[in-house]
Amino acid sequence: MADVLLVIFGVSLLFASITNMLSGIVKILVWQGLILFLLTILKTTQLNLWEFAFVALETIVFKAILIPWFIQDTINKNGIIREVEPSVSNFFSLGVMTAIFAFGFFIALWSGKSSPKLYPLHFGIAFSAILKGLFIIIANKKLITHLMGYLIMENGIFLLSLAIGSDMPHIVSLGVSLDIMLSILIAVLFINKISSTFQEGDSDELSILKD
Amino acid sequence: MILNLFFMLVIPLLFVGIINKTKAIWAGRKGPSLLQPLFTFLKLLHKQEIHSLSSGHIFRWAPSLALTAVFFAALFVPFGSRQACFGFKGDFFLVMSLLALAKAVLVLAAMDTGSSFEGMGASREISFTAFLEPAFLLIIGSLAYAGGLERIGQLFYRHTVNIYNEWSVIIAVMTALALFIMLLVEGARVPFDDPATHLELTMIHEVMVLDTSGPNLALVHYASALKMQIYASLISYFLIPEGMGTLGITLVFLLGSFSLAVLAGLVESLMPRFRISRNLELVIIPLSVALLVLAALIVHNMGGF
Amino acid sequence: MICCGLILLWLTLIPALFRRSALFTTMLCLASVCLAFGFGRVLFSSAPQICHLQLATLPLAIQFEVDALAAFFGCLFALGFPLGMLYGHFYLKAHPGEGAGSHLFWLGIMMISMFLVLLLRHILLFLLAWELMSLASFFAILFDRNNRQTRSNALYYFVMMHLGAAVLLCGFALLYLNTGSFSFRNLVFAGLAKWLLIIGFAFKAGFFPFYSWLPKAHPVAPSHLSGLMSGLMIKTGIFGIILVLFRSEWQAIELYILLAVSLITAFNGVIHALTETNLKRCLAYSSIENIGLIGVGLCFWQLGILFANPLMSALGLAGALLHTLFHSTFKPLLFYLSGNILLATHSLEIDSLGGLHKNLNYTSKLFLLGSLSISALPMFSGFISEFSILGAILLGFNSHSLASTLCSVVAGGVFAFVSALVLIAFTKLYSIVFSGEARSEAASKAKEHPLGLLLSPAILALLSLVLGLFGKLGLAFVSPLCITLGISQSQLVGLGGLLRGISLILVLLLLVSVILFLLKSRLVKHSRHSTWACGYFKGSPKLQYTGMAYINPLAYFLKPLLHSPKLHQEVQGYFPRELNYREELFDYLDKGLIASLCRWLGKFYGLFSGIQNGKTNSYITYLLLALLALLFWVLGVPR
Amino acid sequence: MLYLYIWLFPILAGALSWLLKSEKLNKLLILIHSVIHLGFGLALFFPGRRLSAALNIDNYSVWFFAVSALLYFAVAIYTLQQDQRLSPRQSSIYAVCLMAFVASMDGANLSRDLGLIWVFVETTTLASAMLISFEHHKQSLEAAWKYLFICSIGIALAFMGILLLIIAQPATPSLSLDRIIQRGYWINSFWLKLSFVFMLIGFGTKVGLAPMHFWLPDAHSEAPAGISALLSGALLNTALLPLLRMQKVLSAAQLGYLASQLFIALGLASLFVAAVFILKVKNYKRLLAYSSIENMGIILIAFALGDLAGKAGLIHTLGHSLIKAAFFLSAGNLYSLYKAKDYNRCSGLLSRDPNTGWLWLICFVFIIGMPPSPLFFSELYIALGLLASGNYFVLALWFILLASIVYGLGKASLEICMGYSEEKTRLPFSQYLPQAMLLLLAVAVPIAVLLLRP
Repeated sequence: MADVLLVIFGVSLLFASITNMLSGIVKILVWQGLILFLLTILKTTQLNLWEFAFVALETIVFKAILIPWFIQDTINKNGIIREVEPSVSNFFSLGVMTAIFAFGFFIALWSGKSSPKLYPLHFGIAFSAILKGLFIIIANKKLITHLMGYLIMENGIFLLSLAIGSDMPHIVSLGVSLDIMLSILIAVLFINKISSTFQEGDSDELSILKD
Repeated sequence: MILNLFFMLVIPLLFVGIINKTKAIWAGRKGPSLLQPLFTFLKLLHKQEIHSLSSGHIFRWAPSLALTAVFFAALFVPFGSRQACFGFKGDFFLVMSLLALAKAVLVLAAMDTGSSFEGMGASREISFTAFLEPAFLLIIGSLAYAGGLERIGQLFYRHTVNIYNEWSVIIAVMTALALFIMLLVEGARVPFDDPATHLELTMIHEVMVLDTSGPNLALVHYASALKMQIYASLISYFLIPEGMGTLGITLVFLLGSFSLAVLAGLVESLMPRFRISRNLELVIIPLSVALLVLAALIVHNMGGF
Repeated sequence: MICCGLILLWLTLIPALFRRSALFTTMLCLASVCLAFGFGRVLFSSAPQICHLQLATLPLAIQFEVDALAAFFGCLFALGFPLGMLYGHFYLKAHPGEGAGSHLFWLGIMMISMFLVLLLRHILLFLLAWELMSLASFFAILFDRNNRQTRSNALYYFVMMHLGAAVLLCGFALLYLNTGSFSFRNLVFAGLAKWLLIIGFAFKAGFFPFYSWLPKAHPVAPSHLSGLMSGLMIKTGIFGIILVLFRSEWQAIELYILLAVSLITAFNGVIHALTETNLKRCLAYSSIENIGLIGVGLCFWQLGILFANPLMSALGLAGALLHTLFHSTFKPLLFYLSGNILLATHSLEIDSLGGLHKNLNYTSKLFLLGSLSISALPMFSGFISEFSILGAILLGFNSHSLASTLCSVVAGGVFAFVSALVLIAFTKLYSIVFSGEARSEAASKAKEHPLGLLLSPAILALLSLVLGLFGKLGLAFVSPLCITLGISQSQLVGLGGLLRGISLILVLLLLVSVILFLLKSRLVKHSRHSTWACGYFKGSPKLQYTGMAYINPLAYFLKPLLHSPKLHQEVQGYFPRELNYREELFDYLDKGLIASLCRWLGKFYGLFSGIQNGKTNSYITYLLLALLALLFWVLGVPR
Repeated sequence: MLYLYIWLFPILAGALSWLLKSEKLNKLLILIHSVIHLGFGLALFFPGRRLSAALNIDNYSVWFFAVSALLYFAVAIYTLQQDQRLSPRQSSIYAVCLMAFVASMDGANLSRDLGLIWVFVETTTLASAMLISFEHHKQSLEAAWKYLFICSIGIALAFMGILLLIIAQPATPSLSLDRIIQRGYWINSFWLKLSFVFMLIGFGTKVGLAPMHFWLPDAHSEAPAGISALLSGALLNTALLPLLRMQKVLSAAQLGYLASQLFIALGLASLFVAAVFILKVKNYKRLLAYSSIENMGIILIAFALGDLAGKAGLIHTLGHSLIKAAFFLSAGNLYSLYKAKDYNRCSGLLSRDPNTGWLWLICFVFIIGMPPSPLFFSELYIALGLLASGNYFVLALWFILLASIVYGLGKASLEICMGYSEEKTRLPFSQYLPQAMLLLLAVAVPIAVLLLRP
């Protein structure tokens, strides 16, 4: 079951590199949030109410609903063009995605020897998600897309943190998720400000400061 | 001592006289008398001086200082007796720089008049020192190389030409040649400079003292003659064999200086003047010769070829 | 005594801050008197005096050691500073500027740090004082704030000093690592440290590849400062070099290298002094040449030890020290007088001056004395020291060792050549600046300065004349140091005898010439007339010989040694309207080597200057690349 | 518990200023906070370290905390009479963010749990992003966005590193440094290496190490003077701290050599980038920012060498923070005098406002490591360390880069200070005092430390 979910997650990453609409990526974010929720449920063996509530909050409410809604809202409000407009062709980004997968799994398999408690598929997917996030940021110009890339990356990290199970102190994970939430809120705030100051939220416009 | 002083006072002007006489005879003229330079000297002493308007204090005292400097330099060089009046180990540098001092003040005096001709002469004259000083030093060095540093008179006197030792002959001839060229340069004679030319542009020493007149001029003439004589006597002492009586030394010295004067006269009448622009290149000859001598000595000392 | 002198010196900073130049100068004089006495006592008792300054619980006990070496240079400074400041006081009065207060302050700091450099034998504190010296002089140079040239040259100087200090730092660090102690009171310097230290000090002293800051810094500094820097500050470099030479073992080959460097320094310095057209830059180059000569003397000191020739080493060391002493009399003299010229004519380009001997009567006489002594003519101070050094060289001519002979051949040849060129350079300098007719409006309108600006030059000139006539005095001053540096008394006595004889002869010479002159001027009546221009009656100042023309015969030989970019336009048509031709002679080291090095460095930096292009994408790309690179590094590189 | 204490005052004061919205009050609150803060810092620092021992705070924490406390105090004084032209609301936001920023920095400094450190470091980013974007124009907005975005990504990577660190440990992993270091020997070296790389990149982004430094010049040049001072004086150190902790962990796992290698590599890279751009840029605040990058590089090299050089690194951190803060505050003066950031447009500072001029010059002299600056001694010791460890090449490179940096900074400083300007201006006293205080401390504190613990 978990493997299937992981694979779906991977597929969502592939889909992210071929979709042409921003809304497509938003959908991907929603899906990933759900997948993460299910995975958490599956992973955690004994489940007390608090943890359940917390995880649910973190994944369903937050990752799958709140943020995508925010983003969609920003897109609508600031009249950002709905195409992704990547600076590289889909084909190319697909190829890169494949390469990333290969690299991720290579690392995962290589490392699999050294740490038994790590499940190569899981790690590989997580790692590729992180790299994919970075790649989306690199390959796109829109700030909103940068933000989405960052979110995908965060999802990957979350996936990885699932991989090591519940070894994290709760206070830390609480702080972590709060921080991420805040950072995304502030980022959205900034995007609004920027798109009100600049014509459109395009990173090429934000290159006044340079040497 | 007395002898030295006497010769120092008498010979230099006679030396010039001989040169002129030789030239005249060679040219088939009767020529002025040998003492003509002396007469000129005395005549100039009676004349009044004319100072250039733009000249200043240097111009007034330069000639006397120059003469004194050359004179004191001469005191370190034996004239006819075995010993010089003064002398100490390594006194040659004092002699060298006294001559340099004389030259320097004359040059400054020349520049003091602000005349372009004299500037030209001064610049040419002073440029010679750049190559003559090292040459002189290296000659001294090569002499010192044989047997340690000594007072300048001794250095030359000590070296005896041994006909049967090719080394000493080579060294003697080459060093003598170097010194003779230096004599010609310092004395401002042909082929480096022609005191008798009629065009200022081609003169060196004469044009430098263009504005000097009267007693000053006399002093300058005497100083340059004395300078020449210094080299002459050095060369002649170079040829004096060791262990000779004082009288012999005196005779050989007189003979040597006079024959050098004749030689200079012959050179003047046989050779043309060099082009001014080439002059400096030829002034390097003594330097190279001196180096050769030194090289020869070292090679000889290291056991020949 | 010394401590109270230093404390007084610290106190001088207070009036400096309130721009009380006069008070500053007087206090400085007091302090210098104290210091001079203190140092003098140590020098002539020739017993090193050590005063500890144990601060509370500070781990490092500050320890002043006043050995003969420090005392010698201390005396030099203590004599030089008040004269310099005496001149500086009047100079600043005649040439007021905004930064006077800070200028005085930094001057004070500079002087203090120079004394500290001599006194401190603790690595950290020594370096501290050293850096402080560079820093203070840097700020002191920046007196004339509005001049761009001043800024850039001062900065150049600062960076050079920084590099030198860095090398010095490395040397001392190695020393510390070898010995494990921070105090270098009686260490033997060895190995790489030795060389690094020599190089570090060579930066300050201005030896061959590192001298390029002098001709930049001195012209822009106010004249009293350039006098102090060139006369005294670069001597700290000599101080360090003597220290290193004395404290370390030297192979023959190393000494040959040092000798070669010194000779190149001297030669390079003099040919630029010869061709330079800016008065102060010319003087700066001549300082380089003098430093080279001092280096030669020091080399022969060591070579004498190497060849077991005590007389040679004695003459070499004595000559070097004497030259140090003399140079710090006549070089400041010349710089101060050039300051007078600058104040009078607002120009230092010699070809725009001339005929100043009429208006600047005393200045011209003093300058003449200075240039005669710097060109080592008898009766003037330079002669004595060069005589001694040349004696050392001549002693090398002995048939026993080929090595020493070759050293002497090369050294002697170059030495004589250099001294001849110095003569030419300074006859040129004097005669172009002072003799003849004024070449410019300003030069003809020049006015002689009040006594204040002539006082300390006069003292210095007198000093150099006296020292030149009576060489024994100078020798008496340096001999204690020579003895502490391992020269036997007897050798010095021999030299002393010689010098006495020489001074006798020279005094005689002076008397005779004066008498002759007086007789002549009594008996002979003279009239004045315009210069004989060979029948050409429209003589004009433009017709005079210029500096370039004066050295033209030699320039023909020196061209290959100089970087001389020509600029002239071709003649067009049969009747060309105008034709201009410009030729400048530059320093290969400066314009050639260093400039191009900087250019290369700049180009190399330029390759990377595009990375900050303002695009977030590329930033993230760099981040990702760095991540991957480090990943491969840690996974790839074995221990 | 400690964190509650730290956050207590900011929260209350924040609430207060948010309610009252008066500029005077805000400034007062900030001042009070800074004083309390400084008091706490001194209490930690002074005698016998009883307090710090009780709170289980190690020397690094105390040192860095004290530095940030000093800086905060200076900045608080500086902002007292500075007119920031803010609406009451804005000034309240400013106060709240500033206090939150400082408090989170303290958290990161004092904590000994990597997780918490991460959380606090992330918080500093958020708080300071608001502060940077304060002067509402395009540049400041852009700078803030870049800062926020790049740093968030970096921090995310750092979190990845933390996860990897957990993976690396055997059963019952933990994030408290003491535990990790205790069991250092059993840590899996492969994962440890990976996690170290991720943390180095992650926190390194925040430290401003090349090639992750790109946000730094923008942020520092666009923020108001006080904030720039805090950013480069305190924040960079705060971000540096976890790296130092990780170095300890690595050396506990016999991987110290790796940490040194990477530190030296990144340090040299930072030095190089700094040299390149210091010679290029004309904006004096960016110049200062690059010089911070350079100093961070030096500090990193120092810590890479360890022992004596490591101590020198601490001195260097202190010295750099104080001097650079003073420098940025003086730059603030300069900006308020000339209203220009290009140094060719502002010259004759010495004649226009001598105090600022001399402050500037002294800062310049100190920052390039001339005596009596502490940096002189630290650099001396670092050179010693490099020689001792035989890194001659690194040393030579370092000196060459340093020389060009000195040239660049000197050129700018002379351009600014020299020259003539006919109008004379005076600024309120409280805009000279902090710099002077900081510079004095920069000289005094190392000597004091030397005196106390030779």
